[in-house]
Amino acid sequence: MYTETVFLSATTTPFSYFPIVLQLIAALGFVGITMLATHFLGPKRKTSDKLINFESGIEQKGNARQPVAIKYFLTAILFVLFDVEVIFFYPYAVNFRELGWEGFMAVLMFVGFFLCGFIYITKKGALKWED
Amino acid sequence: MTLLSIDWFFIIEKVLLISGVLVLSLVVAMYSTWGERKVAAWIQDRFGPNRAGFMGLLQPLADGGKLFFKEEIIPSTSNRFLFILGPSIAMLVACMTSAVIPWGDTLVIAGRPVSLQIADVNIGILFIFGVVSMGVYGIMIGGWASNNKFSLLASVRAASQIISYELPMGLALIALLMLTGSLSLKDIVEQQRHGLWNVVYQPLGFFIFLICAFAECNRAPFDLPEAENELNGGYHLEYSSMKLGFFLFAEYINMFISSALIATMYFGGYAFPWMDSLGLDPNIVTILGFLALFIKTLFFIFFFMWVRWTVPRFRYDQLMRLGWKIMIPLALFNMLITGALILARQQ
Amino acid sequence: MNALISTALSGVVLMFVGLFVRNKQHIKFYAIAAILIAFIANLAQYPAVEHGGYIMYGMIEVTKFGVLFNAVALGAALLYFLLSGSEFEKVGEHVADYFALVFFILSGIMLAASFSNLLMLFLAIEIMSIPQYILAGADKKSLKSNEASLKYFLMGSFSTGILLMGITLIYGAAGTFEISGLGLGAESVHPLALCGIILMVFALSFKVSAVPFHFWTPDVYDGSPTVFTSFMSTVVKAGGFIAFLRMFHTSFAGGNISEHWTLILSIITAVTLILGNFSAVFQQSVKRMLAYSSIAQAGFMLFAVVAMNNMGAQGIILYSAAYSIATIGVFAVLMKLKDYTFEGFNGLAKKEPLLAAAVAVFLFSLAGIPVTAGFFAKYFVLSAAIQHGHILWLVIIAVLCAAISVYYYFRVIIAMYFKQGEPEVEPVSGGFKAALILAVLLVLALGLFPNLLLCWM
Amino acid sequence: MLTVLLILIPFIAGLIAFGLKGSGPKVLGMISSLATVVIAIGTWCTFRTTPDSLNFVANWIPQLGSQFRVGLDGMGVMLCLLTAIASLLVFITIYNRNYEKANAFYGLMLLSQAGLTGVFTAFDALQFYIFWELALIPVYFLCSFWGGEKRIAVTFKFFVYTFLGSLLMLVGIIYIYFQTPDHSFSFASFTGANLNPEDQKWLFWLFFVAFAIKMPVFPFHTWQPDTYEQSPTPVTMILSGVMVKMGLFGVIRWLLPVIPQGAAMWSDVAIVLCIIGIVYASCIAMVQNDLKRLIAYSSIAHIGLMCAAIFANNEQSLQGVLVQMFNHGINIIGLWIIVEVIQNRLGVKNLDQMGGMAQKAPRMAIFLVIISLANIGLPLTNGFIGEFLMFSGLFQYNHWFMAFAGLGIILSAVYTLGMIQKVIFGQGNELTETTTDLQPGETLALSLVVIMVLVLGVYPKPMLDLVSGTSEVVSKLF
Amino acid sequence: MPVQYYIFLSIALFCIGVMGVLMRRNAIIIFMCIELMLNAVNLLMVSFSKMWADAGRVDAGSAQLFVFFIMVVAAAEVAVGLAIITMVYRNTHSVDINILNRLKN
Repeated sequence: MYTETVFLSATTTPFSYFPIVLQLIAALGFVGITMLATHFLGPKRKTSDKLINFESGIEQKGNARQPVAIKYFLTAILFVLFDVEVIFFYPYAVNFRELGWEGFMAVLMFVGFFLCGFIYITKKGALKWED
Repeated sequence: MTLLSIDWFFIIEKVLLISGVLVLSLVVAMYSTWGERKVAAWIQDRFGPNRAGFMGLLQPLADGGKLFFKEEIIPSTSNRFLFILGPSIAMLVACMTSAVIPWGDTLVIAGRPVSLQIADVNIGILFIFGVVSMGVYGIMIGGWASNNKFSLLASVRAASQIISYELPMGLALIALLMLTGSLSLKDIVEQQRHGLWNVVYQPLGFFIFLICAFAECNRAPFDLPEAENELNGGYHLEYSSMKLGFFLFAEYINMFISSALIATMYFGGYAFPWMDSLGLDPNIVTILGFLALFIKTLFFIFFFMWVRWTVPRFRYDQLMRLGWKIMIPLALFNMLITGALILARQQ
Repeated sequence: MNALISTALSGVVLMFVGLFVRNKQHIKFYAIAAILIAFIANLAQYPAVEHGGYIMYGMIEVTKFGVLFNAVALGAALLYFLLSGSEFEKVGEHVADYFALVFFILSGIMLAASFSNLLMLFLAIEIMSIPQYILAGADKKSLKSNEASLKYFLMGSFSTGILLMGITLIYGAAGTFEISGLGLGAESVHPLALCGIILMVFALSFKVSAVPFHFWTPDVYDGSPTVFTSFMSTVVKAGGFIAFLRMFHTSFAGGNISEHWTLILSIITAVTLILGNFSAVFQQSVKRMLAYSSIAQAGFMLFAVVAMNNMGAQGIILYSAAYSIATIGVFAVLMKLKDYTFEGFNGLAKKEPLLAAAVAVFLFSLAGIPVTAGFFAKYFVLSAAIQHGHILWLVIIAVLCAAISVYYYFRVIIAMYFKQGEPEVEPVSGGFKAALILAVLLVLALGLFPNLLLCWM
Repeated sequence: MLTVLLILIPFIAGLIAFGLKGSGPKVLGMISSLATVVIAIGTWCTFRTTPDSLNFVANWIPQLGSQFRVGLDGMGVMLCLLTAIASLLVFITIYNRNYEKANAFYGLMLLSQAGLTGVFTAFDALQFYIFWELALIPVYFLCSFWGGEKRIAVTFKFFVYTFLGSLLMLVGIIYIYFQTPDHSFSFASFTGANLNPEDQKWLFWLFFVAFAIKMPVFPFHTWQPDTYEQSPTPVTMILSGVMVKMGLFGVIRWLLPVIPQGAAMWSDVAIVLCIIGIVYASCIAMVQNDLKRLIAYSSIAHIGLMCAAIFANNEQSLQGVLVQMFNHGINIIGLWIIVEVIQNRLGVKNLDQMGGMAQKAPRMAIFLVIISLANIGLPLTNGFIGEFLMFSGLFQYNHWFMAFAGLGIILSAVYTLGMIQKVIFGQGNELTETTTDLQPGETLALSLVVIMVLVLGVYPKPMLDLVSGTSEVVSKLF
Repeated sequence: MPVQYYIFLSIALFCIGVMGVLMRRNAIIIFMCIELMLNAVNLLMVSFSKMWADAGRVDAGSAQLFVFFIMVVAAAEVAVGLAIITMVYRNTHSVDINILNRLKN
């Protein structure tokens, strides 16, 4: 039914990820130490004026955390969708030589649907940033 | 030397390598700031930094020191924890990407093969992809935690931009993956060592990847998140001292890693022409390979700077249109063409 | 398979139709045409499966039963479009998208009637569910609609998580996803499989809103735009049941495994019946009453799953048809009214005798009065349970609950016929009346001759 | 075919009546009921010569083993005749009344007649069930629309009661269906089903409750007085004259032959319930001031006696029951016609407000006396022969039961005579002063009733012959 | 590592997710908990796949494909869910699900 994937047959052991853990520890250490160092090294002369937000010298009005344009959300949502569609290409790309033209046709169909969705959102104006 | 069934030489070797790579990234990043100014000056027919040390070579150290000794300000209305977390994540992510890049072939030290790659995992490209995606959190959290309208807007912009360009980037990588059949960067380099560089097979893929790399690093002409004339300086507007430094540094490290990655994936990595027919000691060849990679990387860093001081900044709608309406279809097309050509040749 | 492809493609086409057709009122006709095509495509494959189905790629099994169920679902959807198609325009501006989503739901339902692999079950359930989350929130400005959407979404994805855990555990025990090859219960029951089955019972109960997993239903059905409630509580619910039935009858019926879930499911059924009916009694809004009654009807449909016999399978087809037609009809009339409370129906018989008569027939059908389709639907599920033999106590509960259900269904009839009032009714078109009469005739025809449907089994 | 016509004529007439205006429905109803009476008499004649020709079978739902299977035995002929006569009487009585939405009223009346006939002719259990429900729906609408003040709640109670009962019966039917050897709903298969005594033990109750609610038997009777009181009187005539016979019919046709052991097991309990009902209803009737409720309770008592007699388990009592089913139907319809007349004239139903009607309406008084006496079961009236047979059957079964049931008869005499006294004798008041006597239509209807009362009282043989076959068969099966 | 470890880990994650859904009131957090449940399932699926592959079943890769489908469907859910939450937030300025019960009256 399925073709066995390369992911399954690969022989990497969890151990080959060990150096990555080491690097993570090192990076964490570096970041942490630097953060601490800068905390202690700098001068501390705080005034209330200094601690308010800088908004081009204009007095701050209201909370900054207001809903931003819906476009940004839309982009994020579309990204999630298209990104996982891209995920489907990965197993195909690994196996596509064995799958041959038949598999290529299937992927062509998949890309067709992908493009359908793409054209749809374009036509709907989801990607229209210029107003 | 094995103790408690742990190979301690392996640990030592890796620790040394990691330190080396991290130091290298930091140093390259530091001198990129110097380089950038010099390149800008050269392009604009100026001198650039020339006071601190010979040709201003000590300038980056002075800048770094200054950042350390600046006062650390956390705005009272911001979220303290997230405010610190933002730059930390940015830096952490920048430091992690280098883990799977093969900086060179294997050295043989005292009869023991020492790989110049920190971790050769079979999903190398996916790892980079995953770690780079995390970078957006640093910017997003930093911008949101500042509780500043400009920062928030900048960070949202940055996030949108980064995720938008991740799609064509992923698709370009898929085309590359079809070509190589492996996600391991080591394998990719080894294939190029014995054949042509991938850029020959994947010119379009390279081009797409390059543009996406620009956008991912928030480099000009896509440096919208820090567009100073629109946003007062962008998502790190409220930052000072080393936290600001982290954001800036992370950007330069990312640039370095991107250049190394482009060199690795499309330009043979540590491979250079006729490296196997020189008849030299393998260790020498390895070191030469490392130098080759380094030179390629430096070239791309220079290229990044060159573009920055040559091409004007995009408008945001242009940026998004380029990403979604041009790059994605182009990348899909590239992928399909690659697949079709390979299949056609196979028969 | 034809029908599945054609509905899915129709969905895509309708999405694009919305981009190119300027007059929103025409979209309805495209949708009706598309569903007619799907209906015919579905019937066209009947001869091929008349003497046994076939499996495609180990994923989808085309059977006579599935084709028949698809015909019922598509027929009900056709009726739904005919009756309520014009209501879509009142919900919002994205009319074509709503239709497209309905088509996607339909393709999910078709998948649910023909999956032969757990992967397809999962996809079917999700294809059915996700568009519903959107439809529930289609009225973007209404807080109730927002609430419905959010609640439905959270509960729906939660139950998806549980379903997936169930599937995974079953896979862990069986090593395959093919429902005919799970081979559970041949020997002793693997504990993983047992947990998996129980989780699946829970998850699917969520999807078909069986008590105690029903709490989202009334709010969601109440809050959603009425035109979508009508669809969600009928055809889609039937789709959930068909998935339930197919899964449990194919994979979990054999050997000593059925005893492990039969009791749980019987208890769920009993509680569903009792709670659904009693809660419906206390509702003031007809829309909400129908929501609770759909829970109660779910209890009846669960009989078919518990009973695990041919009678139950037939029953669920008939029940789906009877319940869907009747409920869609009641909703269609409800949408023409301004006031959704029982008082809103007062005196409808005087003002709109045809509408009132049609609603009365539909309500008779829902209550299971003979000569309407609902009677044979109930008859079949009761028969299935009696044939099963060990759940007679459940049958008695069901009968008592059916008597209770008469109470709230007849409240509407009483309001329409025996109470004075001036209901505010939108003017109805001739086409609407014709469709309503068609629905009434269908209900009566199935009530007199259920073999019109069953002779295809 | 005749049998099918019996159902079809009122059914089609009913549907047509919905579409008619003015006096059309009235005329149509009259024609249809006359036709059914004629056909019913025709079936009687056919039954004496070629009973098999009354059976009719058509394919219906072959997958379920259910067929459209109608037929008539002696009991069926008699009840169909009763149904036809009852509806004729009703239509004659109300010919001069004007009902709101007359077309719907007549349509529903005719439909209920069709449903009732269907019940009495069904030889297929599923079909029996369907007709059983169908007879109910029009009656529900009739009562709810044209009834008294509290009609909606009361009728609803009635509906839910009977619906619940019939659903239980449905469960029983389905259960037996699965036990039949050929998986069929036909009467023959049902009687041939191999039901073990354990099953029969509880199956009995599924059926009995359904029938008991319909009859009604104590403690399932609570819907009945309210419904009789609130319903429009023509509907009450159908309800008490014919519809309660459905319960008795069900016991005789389906319960006894299909679940004989169950019936035998529980017959004592059933009889005790019936007798409690008789005594209880009689006592309440004695203190009842409302005319309609009084007759309603008297009906409970009479039906209780019939039900007890059925379970008394011998041919004599069964024959008595069968005859009494017809006679009680005639008598009680007669009583209701008079109630209808009184209510029409006075507008009240309270006994205290009546009196002295004998002077103002002598013809009505005479009819009332005759019919009341028949209702008590005085010799030479039609009520006598049935009650006599039932009592003797009950006596054979158990002396004590007979004694208590006999108490009911005595009480019945007490309250009936009391009612006569209060209604027609004594002092008149300003309300009764204005009373007019019977109109021609009412006179005709009551005359028909009284003729039947007297003829059957003096010469009951044809009726006994008609039903003897049934009682013989059933008592053997039992 | 034995497969039991993975099973326990995934079940633990799954239970955390379930508890989160049942106890938290913030729609976003509930949503994240649901995602946690799905990912627990993914993890378990992959470990079972490995388990069956080790046991010699050739079609054990199908479980990994299943994971892909779960991811895709989860993404679709994320898209819809985020849209819904955004919509609710814009109308009520809150993502607390308790506010929903207030809407009812």
